[in-house]
Amino acid sequence: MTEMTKIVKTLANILFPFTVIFGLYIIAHGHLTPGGGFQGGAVVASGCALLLVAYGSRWVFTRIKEKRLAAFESIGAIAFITVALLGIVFSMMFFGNFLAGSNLLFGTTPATGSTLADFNTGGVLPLMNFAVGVKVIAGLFVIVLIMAYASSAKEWGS
Amino acid sequence: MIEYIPYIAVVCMIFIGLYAAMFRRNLIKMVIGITIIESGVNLFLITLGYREGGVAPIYTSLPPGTTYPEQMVLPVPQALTLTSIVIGVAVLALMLSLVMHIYRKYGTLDVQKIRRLKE
Amino acid sequence: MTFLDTLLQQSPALIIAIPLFAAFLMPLVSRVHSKLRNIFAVVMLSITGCFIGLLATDVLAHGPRIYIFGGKDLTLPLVRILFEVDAISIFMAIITIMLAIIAVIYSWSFMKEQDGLDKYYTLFLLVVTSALGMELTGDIFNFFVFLEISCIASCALIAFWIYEGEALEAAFKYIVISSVGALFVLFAIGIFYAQYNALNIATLANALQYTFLDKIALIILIVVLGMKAGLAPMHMWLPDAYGRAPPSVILIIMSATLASFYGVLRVVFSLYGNVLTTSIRFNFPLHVIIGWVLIALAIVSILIGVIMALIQSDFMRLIGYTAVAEVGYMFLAIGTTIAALGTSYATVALHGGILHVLNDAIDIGLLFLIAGAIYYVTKKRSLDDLGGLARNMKFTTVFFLIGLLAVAGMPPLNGFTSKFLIYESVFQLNPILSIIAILCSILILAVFIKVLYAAFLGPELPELKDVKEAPRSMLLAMGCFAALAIIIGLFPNLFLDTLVKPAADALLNHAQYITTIVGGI
Amino acid sequence: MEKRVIAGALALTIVAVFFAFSIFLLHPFGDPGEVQMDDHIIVNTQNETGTNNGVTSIVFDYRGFDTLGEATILFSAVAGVIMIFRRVKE
Repeated sequence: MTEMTKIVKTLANILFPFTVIFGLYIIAHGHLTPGGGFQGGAVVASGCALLLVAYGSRWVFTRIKEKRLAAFESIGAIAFITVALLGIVFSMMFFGNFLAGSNLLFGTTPATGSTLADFNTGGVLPLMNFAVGVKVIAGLFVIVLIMAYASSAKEWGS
Repeated sequence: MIEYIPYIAVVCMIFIGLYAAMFRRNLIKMVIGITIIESGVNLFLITLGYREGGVAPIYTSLPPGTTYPEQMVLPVPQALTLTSIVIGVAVLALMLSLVMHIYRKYGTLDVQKIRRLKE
Repeated sequence: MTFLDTLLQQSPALIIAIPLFAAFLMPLVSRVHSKLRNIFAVVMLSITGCFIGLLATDVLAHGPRIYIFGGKDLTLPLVRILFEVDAISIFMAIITIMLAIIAVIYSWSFMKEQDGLDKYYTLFLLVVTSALGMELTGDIFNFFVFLEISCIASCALIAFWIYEGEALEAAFKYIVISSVGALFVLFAIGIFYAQYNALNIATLANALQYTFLDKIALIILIVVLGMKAGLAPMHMWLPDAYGRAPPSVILIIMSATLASFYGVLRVVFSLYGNVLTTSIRFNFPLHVIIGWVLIALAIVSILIGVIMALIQSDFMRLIGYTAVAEVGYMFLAIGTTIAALGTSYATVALHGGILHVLNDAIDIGLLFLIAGAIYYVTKKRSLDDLGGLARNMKFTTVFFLIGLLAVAGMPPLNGFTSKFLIYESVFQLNPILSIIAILCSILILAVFIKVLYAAFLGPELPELKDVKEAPRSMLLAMGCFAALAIIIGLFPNLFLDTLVKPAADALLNHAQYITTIVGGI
Repeated sequence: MEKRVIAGALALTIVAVFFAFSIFLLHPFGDPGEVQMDDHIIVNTQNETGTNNGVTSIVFDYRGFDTLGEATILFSAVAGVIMIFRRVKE
């Protein structure tokens, strides 16, 4: 993918931080409002795809390698399964929600019925949301990046 | 009849998609067909979970006067659809990368022309 | 509670979690050192195998075991995912882990010169996880998720040799067929959910009313899972994929295929177990119709597999068609069991069919490994370009003889026992079917004797003069299969009594499967 | 080619007729029939999982294992795409 004009680049520069912040908000508030790790991750990855469209895949490829992104994705997946495995350690069950109602991190139980948003609830759910968010950002971005790079590169593969 | 219209849409989408996946000769169109089938199935799942006049099953700033569970839509189909959408993205990515490779290899997207694996 | 009890209690979750964790860790591990990933894969799969063994001893002794994800007690309504492990699940899990360990040993030298190996091992572990998940799960949506994992990961593995256009084509065919099939499975799950508001297999089986919608769901599930298992007339993807994938990949795709076969068993015997004897129309009970449909499809796939194998010249593709025929034998046994439900020979047929799953994995796996070894040393696929290999590849020739006799059902090897049980029981249902099955088995023998003459005997070709014996790890993998074939052939009762009969009882006793969950509250 | 098209069209038509009949047997839109599982989740989500969002509580807690599978699917797709686009030495 070749790079585009200065107008597109400037607009992408302005829009990119907003997209990322909005995506991170969706990830962080996954246990309170509609959204979650997958949706927020997709939003952030679409912001990265915006950069890819504006600046061209070669420009992005010189700054971040797909190996590093794949490692990030692995780390996200490992974090997710580790939180699930910690359930075995603390509450003797895989995917046990050992933080809910414990009054520790994210441990508050919300009042029944309609409540205001309390960020400090949800047990392990916010942790899993973060892990999945990292994973989805890296995963979707690496897919888009590799496809864009492969369709632009002259001599690629065979 | 009117309350079955979403299901009719589901069946129509599934069959448009099946038609495209079976009879179209272009690989990209086959991929689009599969995506349409997937959208149809997702619509089916979402349709199953709707309750007349229901709100989303989220307690944050619930509209006042909502009685639950009677006025909340069913949450399980939404979770299933979420899973199904991500699966669709993954399948789509893999299929498109295969199509790109096939195009590099054969220089065409026509199913009839790339068939090397005959009986 | 001792430590062993704790491990046992957690083992259904750990059987899935350990290979999954290893798969996630694999990209990081292979950045450390390239040799490490082989050892890592073998060690992780062996640990999984230990847990499966631990679980197997308990399940075979004390009956089904359940594991609830994220919850301690069974509460109604069942909102959480749970695993229900009974004898048939653990039997299939043992086959899967056996195939996986042997395949990873084989790929040690087979894959040494390839690149992209970190992704290869990642996807390898993911296919193993998905097959294990399909076999252990007790939740129908979870089954769908694992079906999709196996579909995506095996598609990517089929395309491993990306510089061959045919491999890409086989992979594309596979992913189109299996993703459309999986979407229809999701549609069937939607139908179940709409009617009974449950996703647990035992709960659904308990509540099943057998309405028109349930009939459609049954048709969809049998068609799709039969297709994934390689049953004719939807078998087209199987020879393509088996003919073009690396042989070590074929072994684990075969384990995913067998997991789909297990899915058919689970759907027919457990999910529809309560209504299986219900009369549907004109006094034809459901089991007679399903049974005869499965028998007809099985006969078609046996015939197609054998006849197409006769005219192939590509070695791996030939074995692929034989694999279709072997799948046909399994479905023939299952069809006989269902059609003649309640008679004494139905149980015999089920024993034969379940033992044949193990034998099919061993025999076809051994033949694929031999074909891979020949490809590794000669870089040739077609039988026309081979000849006189027996001079230089003595061990491989001996293993090929064992595989030949085993797959054709000759005594004293393993294929004989299961095929004999199948012939015996099918004969009591309908003698003609049994005669067709025996004749096709003889034709398989003829096919492989042709291969023996074409590839191993005959004059030595000048360009194959200095081929060497296959590397040691490949010989070790082939030796494992050959030893298993001989052991099962010599002591079939050992396996029949300890593994196969409990598995058959678990399938036939569908009330136990349901009451373990629904009645135990 | 012609035979294949005709056979496919026939199969498609048969399946379409089956589906068209079957959808009218489902419960109508907006009125789900049995709801005991979903109602249990809606009522207990705040106590059991400590979250306000019913859908997230299913995705990550009640059916968290499915989500692990889903993450695995994305992971395997990424691994597959990277593997397919790798540079091959020939």
